[in-house]
Amino acid sequence: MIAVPGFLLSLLVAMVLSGSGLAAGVKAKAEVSCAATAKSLEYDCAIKLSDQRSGAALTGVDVTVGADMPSMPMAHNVKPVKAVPDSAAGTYRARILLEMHGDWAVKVDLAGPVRDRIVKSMRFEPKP
Amino acid sequence: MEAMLEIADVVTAYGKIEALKGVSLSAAKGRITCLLGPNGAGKTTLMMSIAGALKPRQGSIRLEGSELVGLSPARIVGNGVALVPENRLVFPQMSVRENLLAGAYQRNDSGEVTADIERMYARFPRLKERREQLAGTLSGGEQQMLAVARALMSRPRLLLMDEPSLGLAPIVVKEIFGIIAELNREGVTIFLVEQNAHLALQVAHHFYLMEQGRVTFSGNPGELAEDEVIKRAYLGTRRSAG
Amino acid sequence: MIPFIQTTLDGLMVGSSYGLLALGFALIFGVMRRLNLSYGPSIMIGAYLGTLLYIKFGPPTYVVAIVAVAGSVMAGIYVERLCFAPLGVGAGVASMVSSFAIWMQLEQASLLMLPRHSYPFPSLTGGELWSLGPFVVRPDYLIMLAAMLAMSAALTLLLYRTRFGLGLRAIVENSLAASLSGIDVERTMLKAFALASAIGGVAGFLVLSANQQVTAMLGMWATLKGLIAMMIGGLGSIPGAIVGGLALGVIEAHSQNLFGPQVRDLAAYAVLFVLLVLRPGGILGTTAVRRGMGQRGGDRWTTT
Amino acid sequence: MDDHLIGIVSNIGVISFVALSAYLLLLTGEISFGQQAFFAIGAYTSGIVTAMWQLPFALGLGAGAATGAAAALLVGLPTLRLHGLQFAIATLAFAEAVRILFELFRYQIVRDGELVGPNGIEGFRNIRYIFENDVSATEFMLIIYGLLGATLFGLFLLERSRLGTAFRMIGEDDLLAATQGVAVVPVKLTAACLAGTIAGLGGGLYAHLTTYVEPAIFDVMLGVHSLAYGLIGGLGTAFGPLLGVVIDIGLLESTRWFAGYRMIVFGGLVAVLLIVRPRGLLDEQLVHRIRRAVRRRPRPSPANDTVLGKELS
Repeated sequence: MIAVPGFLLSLLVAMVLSGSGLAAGVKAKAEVSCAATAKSLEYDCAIKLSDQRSGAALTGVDVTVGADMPSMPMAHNVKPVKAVPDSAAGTYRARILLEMHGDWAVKVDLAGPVRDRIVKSMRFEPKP
Repeated sequence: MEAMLEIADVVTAYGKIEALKGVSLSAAKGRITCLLGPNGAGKTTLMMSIAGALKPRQGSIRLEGSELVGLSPARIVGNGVALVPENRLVFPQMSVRENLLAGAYQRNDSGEVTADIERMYARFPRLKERREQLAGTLSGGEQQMLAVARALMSRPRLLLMDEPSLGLAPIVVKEIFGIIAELNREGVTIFLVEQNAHLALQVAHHFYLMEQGRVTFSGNPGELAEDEVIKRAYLGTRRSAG
Repeated sequence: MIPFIQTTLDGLMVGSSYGLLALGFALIFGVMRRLNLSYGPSIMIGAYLGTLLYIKFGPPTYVVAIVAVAGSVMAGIYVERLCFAPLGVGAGVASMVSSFAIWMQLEQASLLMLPRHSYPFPSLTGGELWSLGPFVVRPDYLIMLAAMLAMSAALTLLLYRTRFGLGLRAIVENSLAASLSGIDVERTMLKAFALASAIGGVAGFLVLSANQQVTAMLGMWATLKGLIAMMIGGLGSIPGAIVGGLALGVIEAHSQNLFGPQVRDLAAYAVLFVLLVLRPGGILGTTAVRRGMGQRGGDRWTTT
Repeated sequence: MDDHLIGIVSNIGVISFVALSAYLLLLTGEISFGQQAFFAIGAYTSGIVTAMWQLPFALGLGAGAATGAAAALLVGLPTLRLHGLQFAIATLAFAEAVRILFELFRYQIVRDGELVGPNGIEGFRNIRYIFENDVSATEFMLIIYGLLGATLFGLFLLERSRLGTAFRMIGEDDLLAATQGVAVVPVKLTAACLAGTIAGLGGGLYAHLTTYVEPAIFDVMLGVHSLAYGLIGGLGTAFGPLLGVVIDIGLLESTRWFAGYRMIVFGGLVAVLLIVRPRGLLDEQLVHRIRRAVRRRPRPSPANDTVLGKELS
């Protein structure tokens, strides 16, 4: 009841804050594939970034890769690592260290010329 | 007079609040000792401390010389102390017979237990009539008798009774006190907490008055005028500070 | 008609595993009026120990079974000592949350032992099928059904014919009066907990050997299925656990048959919800809301 | 603050909404395993409003909170007479049913040549409002904490109001509350709706923070966690659940060096904490003492203390 005025007030603030932005240009598309390394729970991920509309490779982007477990939205998250550009245009590599095996949501965050986030669901298992 | 129970300087507290502030008293073997006092004096706390359901912070409680403080309630029952708790805590969804069996939980002589159950039925014929009935369906007086019988099933040396008259019709109360006197004649030592000072003084050999966590008077019936005892048992001498 | 009966049969057979799980749950809840969320993960610890042994050394199946049950009992005792014994009456929520914290612990310990999503588990019968006229039954599940009936009969005898059972029932009714009658409440509760974990361990072993595999979902699965079956049947009641388990199995089998696997779980939850609203005490429970919850000296399951 | 830290702090803020939602019901004496359902409903609704219908963010949040409240009312009505475990399991059944319904829920439209919208078990991707409108991570964190602050403020006012007193009275003993003239049914429904609103609002923020939701996020684990927060942090004030979230996520972050053993360490710590403080760190007594110290009132006389204590005889 009493929460209502305060709530409305902050909604207003939120509206002003968020309404100021302009529609951004590029929507990114990512392909991610990860392979187990020799070290347990460490995976080497190859990321290929392109423009969703034009299909052109996205180069010169700051790429960070993180991950969390959807079934435990706050418990298991991996400290994001910076990805380094690979040889081909728009490709990047990053090594992530997971906490356990299972289903993870891999988050690719883009900053710099393109700001976006792409989320991929992947299952990580130890080598048999 | 040989003491069955000796309590010395017992302090029991709930958190920071001391309900017993150093209680000392004793109950003579083969006698009925009665503890009187107003509501909130700490009487039930004392009973629970003796039975081991509450742990005293300091002091000693000795049964014929052996220390009870620190033992679990089950061990204390094993040592020969049985408490008939306030409000007759029977097991409502269990039959009368099972309630009695629960009272003999620690005994390993099953033949004797069966015989004791028959003895209880002889002493309390109404329990016999209702032996397969669930205890929760008994009347208040019957539940009180069941609680007494259950306590006796452990063959206690010392029987503790906490407010046996509470919430019962006067005629039932009289019956209960008759049983108390009878048990005592058969040699059971009884330590009784009671609000009904008039009745208590009729059966007790010795009594204590307790107020606000302390024993304030000790004497035999007759030493203090009954109306004075009753006044102090209900109201206390020091009116609780408001 | 024949498919309908076959589906019902399938449901009854799967339901007997739920019934077994509910039996252990009901024992703990019935005695302590507390919810042990770590029940499934305790079973998981046992099952994973058994699996680890099986993968490493391939011992005879009965050894795996013994290890699985013993592991569950050990984990159960650990949970009781840490989450239930130190927290007194009236801390129902705290011990539940505490058992949830230990759930996390046990699950991670299991996954440290065996990190893959699934592993093979020894079968008792080789997964063969028997034909009974037009119907097909799996002997694995017949064993489970037999185990459920045998265990519930044994448990009933234990509760109503032994001194341990008498003490346990007295504690359920009123733990203060029980301790004043000379019943060692703490020990009795610990024994009940160990017993419940043993039943859970047997259930876990039988389910896994019927499936011939163990997956990381075991802990959550066992807790949820056992809890739901217990709630459907009636709180803390032995016949209720069985009826609830079988009913849950049949409901699931039919809804899966009609609508597919996702709807199977949806139907189970929908039935549970409607049943709780209409008959809060479960099929065999009392309809009165408060009864069955707080019989112990009038304390409610939660005191918040 | 680096982006990772901002992410964690934002996460703490968002999860606090579910924790507060569960806490509000705990005040009325009921345990809900199902507040994550309203969180989910809020998340999906607000995502649909902004990402699919392309309406303003504030409208999305409002819609999330409103659907959360409506759903809470819908569940509240039939479950009102349930208590304790029955209520807890009924809410669990509801929440799991909602989660499965989201697994079956498909509603997608084409935007920019791509399908957008909830896609069953795959979840709902590309709730990209903050990227499309260039809201920075810091700005979004401020929005989260602005709303959280407002909610907390509202809850504090509520706890001092008559309604808040009615909540606690019902929590202690609803029969007694009824005899004191508290209209139990409407008060409980109000509590349920407020809890649903808070969870729905949090869900909306969550969806926009992570940009994607999937049904698996909203399973029992989240529900029990949010309940646990109140108990770890303490049930004395609305700060308790917040403290619980901070401890949980903070502890998880700091136990990172335990890598594979993190949950073992964390689970054990929580269990031990609950042995020492069964009603949480900031329990009623501590809060009471802090309030008294802050007000610098003279200590009540010992006679009053005796009244507070549980004397048996």
